[in-house]
Parts: sequence; structure tokens; C-alpha cells
Amino acid sequence: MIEFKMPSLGADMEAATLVEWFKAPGDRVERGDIIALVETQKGAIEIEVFNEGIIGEQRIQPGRKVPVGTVLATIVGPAEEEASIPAVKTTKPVEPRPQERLTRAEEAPAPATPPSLRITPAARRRAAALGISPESLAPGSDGIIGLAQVPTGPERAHRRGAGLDLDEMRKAIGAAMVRSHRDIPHYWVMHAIDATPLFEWLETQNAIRPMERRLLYIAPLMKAVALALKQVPELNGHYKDGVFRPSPAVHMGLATALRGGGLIAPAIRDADSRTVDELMDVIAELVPRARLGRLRSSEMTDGTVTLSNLGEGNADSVFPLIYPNQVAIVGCGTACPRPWVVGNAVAIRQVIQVTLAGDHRVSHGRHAAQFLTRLSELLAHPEGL
Amino acid sequence: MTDAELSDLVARSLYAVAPDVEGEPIDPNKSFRAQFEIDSMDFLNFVIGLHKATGVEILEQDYPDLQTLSGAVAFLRQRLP
Amino acid sequence: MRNIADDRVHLTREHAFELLRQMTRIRRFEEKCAELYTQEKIRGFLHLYIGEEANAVGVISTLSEDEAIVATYREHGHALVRGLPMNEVMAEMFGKAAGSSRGRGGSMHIFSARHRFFGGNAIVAGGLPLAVGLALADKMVGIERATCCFFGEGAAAEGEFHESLNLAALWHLPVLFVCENNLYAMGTALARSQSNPSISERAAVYGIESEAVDGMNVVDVEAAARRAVHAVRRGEGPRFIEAMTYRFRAHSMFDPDLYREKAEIEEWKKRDPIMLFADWALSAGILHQDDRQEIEAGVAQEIDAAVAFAEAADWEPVEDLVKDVISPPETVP
Amino acid sequence: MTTRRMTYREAVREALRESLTRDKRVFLMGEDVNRYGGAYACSLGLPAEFGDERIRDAPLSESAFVGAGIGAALGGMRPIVEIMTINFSLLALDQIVNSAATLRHMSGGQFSVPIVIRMATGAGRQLAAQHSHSLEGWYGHIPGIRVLAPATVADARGMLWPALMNPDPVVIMEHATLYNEEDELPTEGDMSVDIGKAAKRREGADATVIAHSACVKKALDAADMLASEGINCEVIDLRILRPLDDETIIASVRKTHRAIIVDEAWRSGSLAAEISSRITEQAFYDLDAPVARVCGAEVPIPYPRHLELAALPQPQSIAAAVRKAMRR
Repeated sequence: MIEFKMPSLGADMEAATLVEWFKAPGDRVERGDIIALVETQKGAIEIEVFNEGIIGEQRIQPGRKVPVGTVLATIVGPAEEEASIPAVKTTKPVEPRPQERLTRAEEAPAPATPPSLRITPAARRRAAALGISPESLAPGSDGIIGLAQVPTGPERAHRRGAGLDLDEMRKAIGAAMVRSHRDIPHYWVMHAIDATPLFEWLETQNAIRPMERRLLYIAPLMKAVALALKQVPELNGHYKDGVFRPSPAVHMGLATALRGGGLIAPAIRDADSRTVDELMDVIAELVPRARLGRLRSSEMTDGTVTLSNLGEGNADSVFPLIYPNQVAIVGCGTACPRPWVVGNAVAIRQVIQVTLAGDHRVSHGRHAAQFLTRLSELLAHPEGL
Repeated sequence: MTDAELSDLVARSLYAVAPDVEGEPIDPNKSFRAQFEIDSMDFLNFVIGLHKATGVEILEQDYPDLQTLSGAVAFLRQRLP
Repeated sequence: MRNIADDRVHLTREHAFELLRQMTRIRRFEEKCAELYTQEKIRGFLHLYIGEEANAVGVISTLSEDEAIVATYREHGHALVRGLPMNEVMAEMFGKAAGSSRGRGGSMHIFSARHRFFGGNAIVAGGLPLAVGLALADKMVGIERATCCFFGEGAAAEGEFHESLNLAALWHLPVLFVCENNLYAMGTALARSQSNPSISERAAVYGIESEAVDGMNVVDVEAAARRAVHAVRRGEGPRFIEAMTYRFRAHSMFDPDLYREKAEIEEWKKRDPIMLFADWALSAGILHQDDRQEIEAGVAQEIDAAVAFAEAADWEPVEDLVKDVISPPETVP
Repeated sequence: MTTRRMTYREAVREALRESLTRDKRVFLMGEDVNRYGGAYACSLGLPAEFGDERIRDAPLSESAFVGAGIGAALGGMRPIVEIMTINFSLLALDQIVNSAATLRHMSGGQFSVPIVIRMATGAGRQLAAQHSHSLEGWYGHIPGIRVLAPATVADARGMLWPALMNPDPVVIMEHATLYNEEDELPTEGDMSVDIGKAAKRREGADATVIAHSACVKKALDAADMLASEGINCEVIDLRILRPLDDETIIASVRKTHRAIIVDEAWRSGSLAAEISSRITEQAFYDLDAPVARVCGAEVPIPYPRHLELAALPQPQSIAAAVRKAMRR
């Protein structure tokens, strides 16, 4: 049986009204016979049949408007009295789809300045690179902030927090932490680690090293943290637009306090694959530079995780907030002598309380525990770092 | 070297590692850390600077003697030939 | 065998068979296209040539293979007679990459460089200047051959028609202009648009020898074309043929044919060029009933194969969308 | 290297002579190119050297002779078609847009149309509203053709041959006020120039002035005026209007942070509008001032001298736009 359908007579024809049947059920039709008249938006058109056979059922009665492709009637083929022949297939052609839009709308940045502020795009960018808020800049006489109104670089810096407006930095830290607190579902897991082997190893190392090659404990600590993170990819990377992207390398932001109250976390790239000595060199070069506001933009933005070490003060432990869009931060308290169970006895050991803050959208406590366990193993054998 | 010269040398070494505090007066009996937020990294660089300027060997166990301006001057006076 | 050297028609059995076969190919091919159109296999505009087959067949059978053809958007027949494989033409109708224009042109823009078939021009009269230029190139280089340009009578209202006829006559260029006068420019009857309905008379005022011929009679068309094309090749300047013909179908698929009387169409259908020629050839004993069946069977087979080919062919990848807007950089000095 | 002084007109003529000599497929066709010597006398003397066939007078049938040029190109020739002014080219627009520009793509890459179409463009000679317009931007809109605008004598001399060797249709816009400009050119050697890149006509750090054709000279005059005020302009000569050389434009704007586009054509929907869009698309964060445009007034070009001058970009108006971008 063949289905005779409302034909498509033009790309702009969507439907038509059946006006009249020229053939009745039971009539024999030949290829090319006119069998009906339909009314389109362009006028009445006679429609022809492309098969031969006998009209079966007429499903649509005159006066009805139907879309293209609607079955108007059935036609029984000549050799079809008993056997049934499959209907003519009228599958639609696979239309080549227009290129799909792969780009997603970027997360709209929160307006950093009130709309009334008139600042050129180039000036806004330079200000951002210098960590300067546009509102703090004095516009030119025409009320516009252009490149001419933005300091050209750190050399214009004033004392304390040279090159950096610490008030502005405070605001920026505040904004980032508000966002962190608002958007990231944090959890914290803390573990006390016996770091005595680390300090003993350092003491022997530094005793035999020339002064310029001496190590601070931050260098092996960072190496150990980086290696431990490598084992738990859920703690190293970025979460953005609902998607977590783990990072194959560990670029470790090092939270660095600035004299005068600022805080900055320049990234040390590939912390996991550098030697302890290399890390020491990088930190020694980076920290003074950070304090002068002479960081490179990549160092400001490339971190995949952050290490916050309060080891120099008298803090037992720290519960840090994750720097968005990272997914974890490691906080270390001050190493201090504590009673520690060794075998069946209590001994005095140098203990560091290490806290891992994680993003619950990406990881959970078990990941943190894995990390802390691994870190503790690594610190037990500092010579292996 | 006079104490005044040694004091000047210590100050210059400090300013070298923390140029952002250069010119600020130094309280001779207050620790650098408390006055200028000098951390262990700055301190290590400071010690290296003193060594380079004077040739004096400084061990880790000497570090506590070098936490203040007056302590550092006394240490150097004692070690310098 | 195609005989292009003679300026008279020799109706051998072989030649008659070929004339009938070519007209039948066009007819059946287009009937199939109409069907495929209603099934949405073919889209866009589809202008059928049914009723006018004698013109393409009569004229093109007098041309050599290297003589350029410029045609219009109603050019399926011309492409097939010129020798473009039906598979390629059908794939083009489908918009497939195996089509003669890689599927980019569709029904209105069939091109083939290797057949010197220059389209497929959907701007009425737009092809005339191109034909003049092709002939100019031949003349400047010294190649003695004709360029054949087909167009409808609607083109005679365009400035490009007059400019081109003037140029061809002025420069004595080897162009054969063939006006297929089917009496309607889309829905406008000739008498409603032209102060003088004789197109051949217009050509004559440019000093171009012109002739009106019965476009429903393939032998008459071929005879006129033979005379004209030989004169053109001999360097006698352009010639003009006005073939009086009729399309049996509407202008395009989506056309209710409001502008002409059914009786008029029926009257013309009595002069169906295929029927006329077949009846004559049969009664004259040149062809036999078996020949007709052989032709129909062969054509049906060719069409089935072409549809299968087009169905199976691939679409051009979307990545190639902007390919060939301009030449690839490596070909640019 | 020895040089000699020549006008833009002579440069065009030399280029025609070179092309006709180097390649037998080349011929020149257009209104009054033979007996008259060309409306702008570019082909004066050439018929005696190359004959009537190759310096071919055409009737006033822009559509037919441009179309015939396209046909001849399809037939293996390398035609140069001259259209007297860009206003008249509108009569041939059907052939340029519907045939020359489409044939390659529409035929699935089977045909190329190696035609060169030359036309005079622009205002400045009191020829009023039907001989003075700058419609280059319209041609710049069309994919499938290349559009050149020689602003210097060297470009007038050197663009034609590479244009002829290009397999695609090339339109060359010769500004009517430039024909009498003079410059020194080498007496020998290959004169061909690149027809893909824009050119930096003046180096500067403060603002980028982008111009083409006759406006390049005006932009350079403006830059001289501004230099005495301590403003250093970079002047870019577009040279090629399609495809636009984004790279050169954007690199300059990234450096200067300011862009001023000079275009003799009407502002609305202009080439200047296109360039402005590209700058904001590609260099938005580098901008220290809104992109500025100095365009022709939106009127049919009037006949009287003072009104015609007022309708066109001038060095003073260009300088004013630069000062505004500098917030001076």
C-alpha cells in the first residue's frame, strides 16, 4: 500500500487545503494522473500521482487544511491484492547542521565599578594588572580615566607595600574571600604531623651547606605538599561554570604576607617536578619580588592550589578559605614541640598541624584524608624529597 | 670598625632585603620581625648579606643573636678581627 | 553518431534513434525530479523543461564538444544532452557533493568545466554577456568555433540582451543565440510585456541574421541550428534562432498556473515534440516500436541508477563552506 | 639605483604597457580607451603599440562589456576592463556580483575568473553628484573578489601585474584626484608590489590613522600638523580593501591605543564602519579612546568648490579627530 501525501511544492509551502478529489476510492490511477486540487497560499494547484494502482481510502475530505506530508489517501499497488509491499520510504534527508555553537557565555564578571565611572578599556586593564581599583584613580579634566590617569608601573610606588595600594589589595582579598565563602561549600580536615625528621634533616643539611645554599623548611614542605597533591587530583585544579578541570601539574600559590597588611599568593609553577633546592631558589627570588609588587601576571593567576603557612607565628592551626576558582588550600600551623606517642612511650616531637580545606563540589573528606596521610609519609623521609 | 659603622652596615643589609622599609628608623632593641615583619626568608637573605659584607661565618645557632640591631652589632664586633 | 560537419540534417535511423532517446531522457529525468521534489529530495526552485526538449536536443546535436554552452536556470536538458553524466546532474539536484557543482548550485546552477558547460545562470539575460566574452576570447586567439547561448524570451526585455546583441554584431563574434520562446516569462505573457512580440525581429535590427523556427519539431530546430552554426563557424558573425515552443508544466513546482488557459496547454500538448517525432519516425519506417521500448527501458535504468547514486552520495562537509570563495593561496602569485 | 619622476597616470599607463607586453592574453577594454586615450588618458598612445583588438573601445554598455570581460576570462584571456567612473560601475554590478564573484564557489571550484576591472573613484574635482562618489566599500562587501586601492604612484605602477596574475576577479580603484600626483620610481627592475598587506606610511606611537586612496595623503598632512603639537600619529594605508589586512591594523592599534579611520565614503554602512567593528572586536581592551571616524558628509557630492571641500575629510578634520582621541 502506498500513502499518497500532501506534496511539498516549494520550500515556502507548509500546508494546503484540499479542494476537490478528482478520483474516488476504487478508481484506477496511472502515474502522472491529476488526482486532486489543493489550495495553497499561491493559488489552486492540481496535484499528480507518481504511482499506479487503485485508490483505497481517502483520508482527508475536501475543505480541510493539512500540513505537507499528511497522508491524503492510500493507493493499492497493482500486484498488491494479496501481498503487501512496503510503503515508499520518504525519509527526510539528513540536513547538514549549521556548525554548532561551542562557545559558552563566559561567567559575567561582577561589575567592579559603578556604571557612572568612565574609564577606557586600556586604562581599566592596566589598573587591574597593577591591582589598583579604578575608583581610586582621579579622572582627567574631562571626567574620563584613560591610560594617562593610571600609574605606569611599580616605580611610582610609595612606602610600605611598595607599588601596591594595600587598601585596595585588602578590598580585593575581601572580595575574593566573600566570593569563596559564598560560593564554595568548604570542608576542613586537620591532621597533626610529626615533622621532627624534617627539622633534623634540615639542621644537618644547613650545617654542611654554604650559607647561600641553606634551606628553609618551607621548601621541602612545599615539595611534599605538591607530591601529595599529585596523588589526589580532586584537590588540584579549577572549578568553573559547573565543571572541574583537574590540572596535570601542581602550580602552587604561596600565600605571602606583605608588610603593612597585604596578602598575595604568587604561583610557583610545576612545584611537583622541581627539586627542593630549585624550590628554595624560586621562593627566595619570588617573595621579595612579591613584596615589591613586581609579580608577573601569570604568577598572579596561574595557581592550581594554595599553600598558606603560618609557621612563623604562634598559630597552632589554620582553617583557610579556598581561593576561587581553585578547589583546595593547605594550611600549616606553627611547628612546635608536643608530647607524641612513639611506640608505647611519649616523646617530645616537632609537630605541625596541617589542615586541608576542600571544595565539596569536587572532593570530600576521604580525599583530604588520603592527602594528609600521604603528606605525613613524605615528611617522615625528607631525604627522599 | 666602629659601632656606628657596624650599625650602618646592619641597617644597609636589612634595607637590601626589605627595600620597602628603607629609611625607616630602627629601634636597636626591638626585633626586626616585630618592627618590620621580617620573616624567615627575609632573615636568611639578611644573614647572607651580612656574611658577604663582612666575611663572618654565621651558623644557624647564631641566628637568635641577630634578631635586633644591637644584638647584630654586638655579634659582629665580637666576630670581626 | 553525432554529425557536426554537415550543414544539413541527415535522418539516418541511428540519428533519429539518438534524437528520440535524448528527448526521452530529458522528459523522464524531469518527471522523476518532479516526483523527488514532492518528496523533498530536491529543494529550492525546480524549473522543468518538459515540452521544450526539441530545442536543446536539436541545437546541441549540431555542436562540437568543445563549443561552449551558456544556459539558463531551466538547463537540466541542456546539461544532459551536452554529455554531463546523469548521475552528476541528479546528485546536483539533491545538493550532494558528487553533483556537477559539488552540490552547491542545485537545479539552477549546473556547471561543468570539462564539458565547457557554463551554467546554469539564474539571472535572466545574465548569460548573454558571458557568451559574448567567450566568443571574443575565441576570436582573439583565432579558434574557429561557436559559442552557443540559450535564453528565454523574457530576456529580450533586459538591457543585457540588447547590449550583448549589439556587441556581438559590432565585433562580429562567433555566437549562436538561441531564444527558447515559450511565450511566458514566469507568469507574464509575451504580449503583455513586449511592444513587438517577435524576438527574432529585434535581433535583425542589430544586423544579425535571424530565423524563427518551430521549437516543437526537433528536425526543424536541428536544421536551423545547422545552418546557423556553420555560418558562425565560418566567421560570418553571430546568428540568432527563435524557437517557438511551450512548457507543459508550470514555471516552477510551486506555481498554480493562474495566468494561462487549460485549453491552451492542452492545445500545445497535442504538439508534444517527443510524440510528434516518434509518430513521424514510426510511420516513415525509420524507427520501430521496439526502438521506443528499448529507449524507454534504457532511460528508466539510467534514471534509477542516477537516483540511487544521488541517494548514496555524501553531503559536502560543513567545514568546506568557505572553500573556493577565492582561489587557494598556493595558486595566487 | 637611478630613479625617474612620474605621475600616477603615467604609472598606470606603464603598468598597462608592461602587462600587454608580458602576456599576449592581456587586453584592455572599455569606453573611450582607444581613440580618446581613456577618460583619464591612461591608455593614451597604447593603440599604436598594441592595436585596436587589444585596446578595444566598447560601446556604452557597462553590463555587456564587463560581462564579456568575464566571459573572455572564462575563455582563457586576461582582460583588463576599464569603467570610466565608479558611479557607472553600478550598471555592471549584476555581472560583477552575480557572475564574477560567484562563479568559482557556485560551480564547486571549477571556474576562476581572472579579470581585472579598473575604475576611477572619488570626489574633489567638482564633478557633482553622479561622478564623485566613493563606493569602494560596496565592493569590499562582496566575497569572491579582491579590491585594491593604490594611493601611491608606486602602487599604481605595481599592483596591476600581480592583479592580472591572480586567478580571481580583482577590482582596482584609482582615485581621480591622484592621477596628477608625482613620485620617484626606479627606472628598472620588477615594479610588482604585494597585493595582500596594508602599509605603514608613517610611524608613530600616539594614535593610528587608517586611510586609503586619496585620504592617505590627507592623513599624512594631518600627521605633520599634529607632530608640531607633540602628537605622533601612525598612518596606515589600507591598500587592499578586500580582504582587509586586520593584522597590520590591529597591531598598530594595540601599540597606540587609539584609532581614527578616514574614509571619503558616507559614514553609514561604510568601510570605516567595518574597520571600526573589527578594532572593537579584536582590540577592545587596548583602546584608550573610542574609535573615531572621519567620513564624507552624508549628501550627494555637491558641485561648488566650498561645499565639496566641506563634504570631504580634510587634514584639519582628521587632526581634530586625533586631538579628540588624545583628549587634548
